[in-house]
Amino acid sequence: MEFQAIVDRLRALNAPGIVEVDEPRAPDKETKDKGRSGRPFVMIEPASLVDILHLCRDDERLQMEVLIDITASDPAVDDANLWILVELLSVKHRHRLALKALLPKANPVLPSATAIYRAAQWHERECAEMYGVTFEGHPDPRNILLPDDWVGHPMRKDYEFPTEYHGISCE
Amino acid sequence: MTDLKQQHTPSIQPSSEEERILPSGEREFFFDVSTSDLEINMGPQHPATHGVMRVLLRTDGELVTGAQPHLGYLHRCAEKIGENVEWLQYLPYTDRYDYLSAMNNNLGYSLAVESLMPELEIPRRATLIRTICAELNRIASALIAYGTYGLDIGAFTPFFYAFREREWIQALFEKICGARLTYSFIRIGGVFNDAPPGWLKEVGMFCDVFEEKWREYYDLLVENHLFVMRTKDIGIISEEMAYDFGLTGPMLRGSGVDFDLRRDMPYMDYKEIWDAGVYQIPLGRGEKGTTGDCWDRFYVRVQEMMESIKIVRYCLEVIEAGPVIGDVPKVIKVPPGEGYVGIENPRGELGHYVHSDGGKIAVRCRVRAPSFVNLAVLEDLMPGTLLADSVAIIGSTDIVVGETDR
Amino acid sequence: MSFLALVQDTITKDNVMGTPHDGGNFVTELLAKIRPEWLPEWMFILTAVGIAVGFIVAMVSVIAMWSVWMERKVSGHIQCRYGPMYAGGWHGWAQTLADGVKLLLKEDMIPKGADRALFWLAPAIVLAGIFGALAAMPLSYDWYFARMDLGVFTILALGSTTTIGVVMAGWASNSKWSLYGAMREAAQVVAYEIPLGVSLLCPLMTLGTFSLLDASREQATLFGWDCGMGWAVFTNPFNMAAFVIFWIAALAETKRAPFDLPEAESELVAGFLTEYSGIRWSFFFMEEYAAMFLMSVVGAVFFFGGFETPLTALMRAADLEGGVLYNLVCFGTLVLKAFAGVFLMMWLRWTLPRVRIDQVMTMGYKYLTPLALLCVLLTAVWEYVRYLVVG
Amino acid sequence: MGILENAFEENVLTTKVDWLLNWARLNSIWPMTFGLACCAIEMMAVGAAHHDIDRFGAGAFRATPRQADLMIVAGTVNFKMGERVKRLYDQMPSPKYVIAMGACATGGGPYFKYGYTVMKGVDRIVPVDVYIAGCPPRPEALLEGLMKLQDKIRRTAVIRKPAVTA
Repeated sequence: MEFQAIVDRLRALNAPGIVEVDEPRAPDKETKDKGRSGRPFVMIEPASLVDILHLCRDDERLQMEVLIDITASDPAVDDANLWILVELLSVKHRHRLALKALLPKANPVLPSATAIYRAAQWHERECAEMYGVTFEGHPDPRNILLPDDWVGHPMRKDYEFPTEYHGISCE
Repeated sequence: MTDLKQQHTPSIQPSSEEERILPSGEREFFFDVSTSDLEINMGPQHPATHGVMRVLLRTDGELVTGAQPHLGYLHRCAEKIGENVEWLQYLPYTDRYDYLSAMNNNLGYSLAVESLMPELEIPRRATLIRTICAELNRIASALIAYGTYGLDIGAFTPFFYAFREREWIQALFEKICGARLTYSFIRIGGVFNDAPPGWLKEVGMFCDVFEEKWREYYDLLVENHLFVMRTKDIGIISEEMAYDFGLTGPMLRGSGVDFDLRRDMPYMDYKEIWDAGVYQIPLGRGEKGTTGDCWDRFYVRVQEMMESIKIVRYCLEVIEAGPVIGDVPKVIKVPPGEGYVGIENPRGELGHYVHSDGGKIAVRCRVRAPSFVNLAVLEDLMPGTLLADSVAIIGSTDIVVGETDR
Repeated sequence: MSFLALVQDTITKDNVMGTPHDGGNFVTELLAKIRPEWLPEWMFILTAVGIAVGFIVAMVSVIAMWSVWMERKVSGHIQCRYGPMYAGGWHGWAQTLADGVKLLLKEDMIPKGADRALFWLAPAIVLAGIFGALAAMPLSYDWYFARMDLGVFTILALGSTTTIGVVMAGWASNSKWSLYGAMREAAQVVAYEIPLGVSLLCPLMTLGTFSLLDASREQATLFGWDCGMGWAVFTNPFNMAAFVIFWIAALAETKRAPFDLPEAESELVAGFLTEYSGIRWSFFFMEEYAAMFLMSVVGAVFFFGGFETPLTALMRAADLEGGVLYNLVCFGTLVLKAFAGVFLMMWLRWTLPRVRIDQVMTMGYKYLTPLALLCVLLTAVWEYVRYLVVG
Repeated sequence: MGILENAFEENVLTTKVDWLLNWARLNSIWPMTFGLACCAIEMMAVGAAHHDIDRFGAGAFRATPRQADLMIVAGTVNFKMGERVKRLYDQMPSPKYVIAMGACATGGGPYFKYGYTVMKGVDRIVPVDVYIAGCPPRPEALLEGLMKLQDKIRRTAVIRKPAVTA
């Protein structure tokens, strides 16, 4: 299915929490809009992420069996939100879907998708340690790449690089 | 799998009754014996972990009752660096996360960035050289997988044979880009330079020789009776399990799922090559045991070498002279936007999510690494196998630790 | 001499273990010729024993050094490379010497949690076992340390004691990998002792002797013609099958691939040797190569004619029997045959993948043991028929 | 070597003994099977058919540190791995040698600036004998590093007193 058909299908299924569809647009010189290239996203509410994933997996026309990726992005230091990016793939129907959710940095809490896709487990662990997102209901919320006693969330834009670790200088 | 210690169960359950009398009249005694499982650390320095992964095993004698992979011993902050260096400067870092298939990483990153630059046109010769390099690199990577899997099983010699042909591939790459392992050859907009004179001919020669040698590999290890005995019916991944864990690439195809990004979501000229009927997608069919066992995954990888050779041959036939890089400025400014491109890496879907705000530096450069995802399945596969099998299972996932940790 | 005759023979004799033949250790005989008058008896015996032991130790070292170099060269050439090339000049002939001197100089390391006494004792036991077993090996018809009528039992019994050392090493190291290696070794040896011993019964029945010297001499005649080619594998077809079983069991006994589970580099790091370093480790290594050699000797003596080739038969015909040259030829024949066996072991090691522990057990108990028993039965029938026909 | 080490004046006998001991050591440098990252692939290539480090007697890759003489730090060391590297080094029996292979092990390499978990050179935790440049170094470079190490061993005084330098 094409992207538009997937969105239509989601709307037809009354998927909760769809905010808007973020599609590429050509640059417009009059409004000084630089445009946006790349691929389209479905913007959703972070709280309804799990419900939408459920729908996407179980609906037979969508049938997104594979969770490709869950990650976050910190667009800027002064931005109030983190972006949560989810990438889904349907092996059977050969189509993809990208979801995006804005998560306030003040309270970065998200329900965990591990019950739907086991693949989410490690992605969420990585996302949690790198961005400080708390995944509620995650069965094993430990650091995965960083040492257990690491301080800070390195992928945040305001992260300050450490000067020493266990007595070993970092400079 | 939360805490290994909490899940401990004694292997002989103490009974409340001291003895009981069987119908036959014999008396059966129960002893209050409780044994504790052995917790053993495989890695980070262990020959079977292909680098510096660590697996915490819980074992009852030879039987593995629990496994917990620990990562991060090679975390090199690639994504953070992506947000700090210029678009082109990041290219050498892509070489280094999956160091066995650097060409494919270059390709994935370049395609992702190019997807944000709609005006950029890639010359056909560049596309074909990209395809040749990516496929040759796929062979080189599969050769390492072949050789090291032999090592894991205990056969040393196939490793050396695999490296013999790999050296030739590396020599070919050295001729075209000057590096043996980390190429930075496939650039945004095309490839760095044209193939030197005679290079394409030598690639053709390599294909001829390799086809012959491949037969040798196949007989030496794939069909070896002891090897089949060791790998069949071990580490079975069912189709549902593969979906659930998000497996891609040979891991998914080993479970019998007919899905290859090159054919099903074609990028570059793979659609044209598929339509020409050049290559097939090898699948695990449970020839020796059950569909989705270690042998099937290994078989898929070995067969893919041959398919890559076919693709290279096709590209050599249709390639013609022309420019090899599009109109790209020295300092690349990427139009604002977000793109995601997933390509078929030797280990699965290598995805690059790039986010540009129109500047010289990326806002976010996410790498969706196939090894990272494929590794998670170990937790489910390893319990209930023997210690030697668990080594075979780790080997059959064909991980590159640089990629799991990035 | 048939097997039945042997049994009768041993029953009627007073002393089974005694030596019915004259003569003892060739070192003693040699020394007796140059013994000064004033030397007391006890001192003479001590000297003789000392020289004999020194000889065995030197032999083990030379065998191990040669085998290790050979292994590296063989593996190299199998894997399209050269192996050691520079140490000592010609094709790295001194490579093992360098390794040995280096290992001698390495830091002597005993891990903190190890059982020091056992850790120290294990290599000694392993070496003692293999030295004892090698003492039962004759060098030629007239050169031997002890003339044993039950030589093959001595070799098998003493050779198996090395397992105790291995298990001890694994336990004492206080490392989990070592413990795994030791347990695997124990299980494997117990499983393969049986087919090893039983398969050896086939040539023993054909030849009718337990003595290595007699077994070798017995194989000189083919259809009553002393041509040096009456090897056990030629006179009885079931001996060939028995040899295959013997060889598989011998590989398992000596921990060689595809049965190198106790070491299993890719699974157990280095198995029971994980915590051993330097000279102690090299003792285990020496034991492994000496055991390979010993197993090949047993195989060569009981299946492939021992000292016998047409050359030795020719020398006998030329009435050179008993001379130094004759003994040298016998010795060379045996060593060549044994190293052919060692080469076969290396070839197998660098070709085959390792088997899994349950497959090892299955093969040992379910296939090799019954097959070996069947071989014994068939050999016995064959021998009986031959006895009826030939007499 | 214990009490014999560096205990003797220089004379013909001690020089010859030292020559023998050093000859043995330099011809039998057994590396540890210890691959970290990209450089490990080149290290494997050195062991494989085309380059064959076994020619120099250094082909016996030992999986356990107890039997190894040489640790080739082949790749990036980060803090999580760093303590393991230190422990492995401590487990090796002396005399032991370390080769820092490639830019990462030498000084952080391309990860120097933004690699927050990357240790900027393995010499911050273990003493390094030979540094090899390259990212990754070619197999020939590793072989040259091995020869440099052999040169270093050749100059070592084992039972002699070391030469006093002004």
